[in-house]
Amino acid sequence: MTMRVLAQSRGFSLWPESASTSAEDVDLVYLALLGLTLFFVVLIGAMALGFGVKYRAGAKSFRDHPIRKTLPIELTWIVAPLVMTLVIFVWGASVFVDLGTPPADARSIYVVGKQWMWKVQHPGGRQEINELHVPTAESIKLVLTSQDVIHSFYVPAFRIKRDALPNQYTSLWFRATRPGVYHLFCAEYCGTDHARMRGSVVVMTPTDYQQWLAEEVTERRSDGATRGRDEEKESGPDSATSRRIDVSTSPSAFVEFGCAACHQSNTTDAGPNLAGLFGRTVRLADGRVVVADEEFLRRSILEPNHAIPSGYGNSSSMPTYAGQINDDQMAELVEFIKSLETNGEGATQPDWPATTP
Amino acid sequence: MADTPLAHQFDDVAQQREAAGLGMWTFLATEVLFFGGLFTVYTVYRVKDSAAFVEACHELYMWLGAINTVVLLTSSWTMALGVHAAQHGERRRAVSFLVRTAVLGLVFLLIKGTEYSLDIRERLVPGPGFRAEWTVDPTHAQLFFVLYFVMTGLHAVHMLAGIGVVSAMAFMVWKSRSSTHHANALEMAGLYWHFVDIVWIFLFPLLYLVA
Amino acid sequence: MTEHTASTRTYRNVAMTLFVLLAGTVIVAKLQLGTLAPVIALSIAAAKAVLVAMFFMHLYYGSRLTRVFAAAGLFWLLILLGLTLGDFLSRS
Amino acid sequence: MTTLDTLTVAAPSYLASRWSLRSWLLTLDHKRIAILYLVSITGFFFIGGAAAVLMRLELATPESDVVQSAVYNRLFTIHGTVMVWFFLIPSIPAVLGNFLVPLMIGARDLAFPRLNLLSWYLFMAGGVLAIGSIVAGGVDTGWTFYTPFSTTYANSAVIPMVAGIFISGFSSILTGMNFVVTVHTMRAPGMTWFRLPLFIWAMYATSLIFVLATPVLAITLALIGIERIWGVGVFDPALGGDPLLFQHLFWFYSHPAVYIMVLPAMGIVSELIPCFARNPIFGYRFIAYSSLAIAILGFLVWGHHMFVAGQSLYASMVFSILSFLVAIPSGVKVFNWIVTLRNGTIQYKTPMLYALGFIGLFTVGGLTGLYLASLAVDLHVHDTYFVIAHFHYIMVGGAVMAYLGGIHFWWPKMTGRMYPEAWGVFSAVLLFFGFNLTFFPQFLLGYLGMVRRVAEYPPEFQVLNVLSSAGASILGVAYLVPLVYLTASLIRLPSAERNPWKATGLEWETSSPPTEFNFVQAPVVTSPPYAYPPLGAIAEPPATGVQEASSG
Repeated sequence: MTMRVLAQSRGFSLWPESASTSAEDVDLVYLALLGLTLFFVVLIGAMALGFGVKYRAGAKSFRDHPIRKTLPIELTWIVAPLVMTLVIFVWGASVFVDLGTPPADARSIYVVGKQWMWKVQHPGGRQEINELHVPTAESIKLVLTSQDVIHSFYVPAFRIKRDALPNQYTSLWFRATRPGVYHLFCAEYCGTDHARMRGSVVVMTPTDYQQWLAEEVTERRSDGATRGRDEEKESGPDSATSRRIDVSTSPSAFVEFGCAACHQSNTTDAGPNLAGLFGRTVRLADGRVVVADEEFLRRSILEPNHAIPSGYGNSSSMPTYAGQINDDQMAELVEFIKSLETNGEGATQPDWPATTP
Repeated sequence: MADTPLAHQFDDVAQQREAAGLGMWTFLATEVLFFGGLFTVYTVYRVKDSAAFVEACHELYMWLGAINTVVLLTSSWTMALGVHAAQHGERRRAVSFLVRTAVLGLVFLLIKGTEYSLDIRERLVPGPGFRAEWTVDPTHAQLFFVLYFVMTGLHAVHMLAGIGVVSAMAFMVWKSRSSTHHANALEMAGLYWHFVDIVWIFLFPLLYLVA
Repeated sequence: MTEHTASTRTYRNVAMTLFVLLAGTVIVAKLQLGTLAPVIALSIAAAKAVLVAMFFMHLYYGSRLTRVFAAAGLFWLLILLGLTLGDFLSRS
Repeated sequence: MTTLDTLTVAAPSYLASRWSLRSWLLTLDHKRIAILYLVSITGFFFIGGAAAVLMRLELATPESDVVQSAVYNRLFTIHGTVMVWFFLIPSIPAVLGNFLVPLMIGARDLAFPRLNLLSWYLFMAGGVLAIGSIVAGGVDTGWTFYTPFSTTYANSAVIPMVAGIFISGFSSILTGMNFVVTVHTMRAPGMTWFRLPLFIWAMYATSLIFVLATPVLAITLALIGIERIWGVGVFDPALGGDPLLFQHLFWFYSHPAVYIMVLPAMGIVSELIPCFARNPIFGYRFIAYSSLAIAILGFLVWGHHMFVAGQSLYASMVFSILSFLVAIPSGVKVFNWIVTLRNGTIQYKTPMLYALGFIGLFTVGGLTGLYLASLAVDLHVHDTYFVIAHFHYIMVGGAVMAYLGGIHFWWPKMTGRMYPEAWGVFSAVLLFFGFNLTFFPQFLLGYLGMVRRVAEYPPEFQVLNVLSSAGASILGVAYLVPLVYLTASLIRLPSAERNPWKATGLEWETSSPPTEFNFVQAPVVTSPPYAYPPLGAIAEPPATGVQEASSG
């Protein structure tokens, strides 16, 4: 339905719409490159045309211009383009680093690609298919994965793209600036209906977005949603208040898989305390030092042995959850662990030894 | 080596010999990158999934690998002596060393075959029948064995080709009137044989000694 | 025409050194040196490979061009291995 | 005919020496093998071209109406695989390289004629398997064979296609080996490295890539086969593998492969420009060294295909800066070619038009490569039509233009016949316009966000797509015209002189077409290449015989 609206609202154009802060950054680098291109095309074209006409066979031109020394000329057209390209490199790289580093306060949304659709899971469990609703003026971090082959999440109006890989989390972030409905494409060829793996990103004003959220919640409640209401209330973006892991407020997956048995802050040291883990740099038993990001949490759930915290022996007593947990539950668990802030006890427990105090 | 036949495109024997040598080394460079792709795959997974690889490596018969290394190193020695003999006109000696080289190559394959059959018996062949009991992680243990079989298998194919070439050379040197007639070709065959030996020199520690 | 001038005695010495190195690598493996073990094992392998290439394959007596060709394959392998591994090691 | 000297009258040309089919299929003559390649890659070119025509037809409308997605996906896979491995990669090296390398350096043949013939048979065996996979239902993976799609999910004839490319890879390796060794060991007396024609430098650099990159592709494709046949994991993440590792290995070959296509093209242009400008080439050593620089730097940039694929940020930075650097030696070549025109006496013959067309289109193609090297912009244009446009400017605007220029330039030498000049000029101009109309709109489409490999697209992209399809129909005609008149020239047109362009270079010192062993008398070189006399000397051929060439 939105696709049709989208199709009608767009006419012929030579410049893509821009609807995010990243779009402006990328466009600037693009324009600089366009300027560089024009400069060289005009320079080379003018030289070729000038020489081509002047020295054409039959033209009575003076052809005995002295041959200048080669080396200075060669060095000119080696060094000058080199400097220009290096400037562009540094610029492009700095924009790329910005676009690769989500702000700490970014709202996380989980996106799963599968042949041939995008499944979106908002914090709190709300789901969409081939649509993504986001508010303006808020940093949104998309955590991507795939159920089958490689897909690529691409929103031209935001000038961003990231591959969604099976068995791995990747991420991208953006900050939408203009309300509207924008194309969402799969950019990585993924099989028969790759061309139809299209959707739309709906950017709304914060007020509209709040309204939309409310609608969704009402709909879900009237549908008789299976998940507890506490969780919806609790796991919103502002809900990350200091607290212990309380089974009554944790998502169903946390209960279903029995995580609490070992990972509750007040139990024995069977497993490390998860509070405040996310985003920290932790030291592992084999001496490696890693940042506990979404991918780290995901992999630790599926392959507990790949990273054992220092102080917990050499092999994990935790079983693998590979094959038992689906992408939705995984997103739920990861989001839940992220929402746990340090609860005071973490400081005294050497569970996840930080590298820096 | 005045009696080396000269192909029409060359001016003299020296040029032909230089071309053959360079050609062989170019070929070996491509072989380095052919195996190099596999070494890269192995190294990346070794670094990523080290615990599983260490556990899987313990299942290999290190002593069989070590014995096989001795066999191959010896065969390289006899090959070098065979080439040396041919270049110095000692035809019978050359043939005898070539035969020894080929036999050592066969011994290597025999030991390798024995090892494969032990691996099969212990359900270490990747696929549906792969052993399930691993403490670290069966998926990556299986990945180790995929690479083990592909790398040693590709090496074994090269060994087979080498044995064929060395046997053929032995036959030709035996039949020819002058041993130096084939010295150039024999030197090329030797380069190939030693290269296959070098591949094993790296495969042995990578696969058997990663622990 | 000049011949490769390795003598049979050189070959014997090289072969003996190779056997000693092999024994060394097996012993080191049995010592359980942890993270250092692969480094030592591969260094010994590299030493063995150099011996085989230099003497059995006559690189030591060969022209500079031949040595460049022999090194080229290795150099490009290092490019492949280095840049690929660089990616995997620098992932956060 | 009057210029044929007594020496060549004595020996028949390589074409006329024997006539039987057997004498062609078992030939060891590098020139005949070149002709075998010429005929076979022309066939492959039109197979790949037919797929492209159907694709452009389908893309004239936003819906999938001409073909369904499943068919379209097979079409672009055929187009990609056939054009890359069975046309572009062998095109200049295996046809013009095979024909010219021994002639240009003054040798009787390549160092290993048997391997040369074997390489053609391997190429054909690979080609038959690839075509077989199309007959067996086609392949829908794209030419990149990304895992886990190609290993686990694709339900098509991946195995024969991969096997075909694997086998034809060895044909590349053998050709590369042959050229490297030939250039090192078989140069005529006096043919020092810095007297080599720049085409030889380019072929040497190309051969390095053949020899050092192709084996990695071979083993990677073999691993795909193993994974697919036995269902064990190498790259499949579900089985513990990493799909990015596949991409690393694939692009370690496939990015340098782009330079396999464009370096020989640059070599041809370096021959054509001085000849038709009647001027010694400017900056010979810089053009020669830049070929090597491109070949080596070209190996260090493959990661720019993986900026958005999940590669580490640091690796991406390194690959980005190296990708910028590889543009510099290409720029050096372009500037040197342009300055070669200065003081010249330029004749706008067909080969020269192709060469100038190459410079223009390659410049655009090269500069748009910077957009993809730039991390920020690549984030947006990666996997869009911007990429398609960019690499077609390099591979079609660059490599194919130069290939056709070379074919026209050396046609008299290869066949002993002249082509019709008016038709040649017509098709070169038509090609240039058709090409730009086809591919320039795709830059715009790419920046607008149209992704590649889709049979359907949002309707607002239609205008530009229709322009592109219209251009493609012109382009198609522009390819058919030379096919017709070049074939016709074999029967109808007058015989060529030994040196119709009054060009320098040893290949012009022998008869057209050459005798079986190229030179009746071994040439001796005593002067640098491209010794085109300055103004006024155009009426006189710079050299009329082997002996005079060696002294002048």
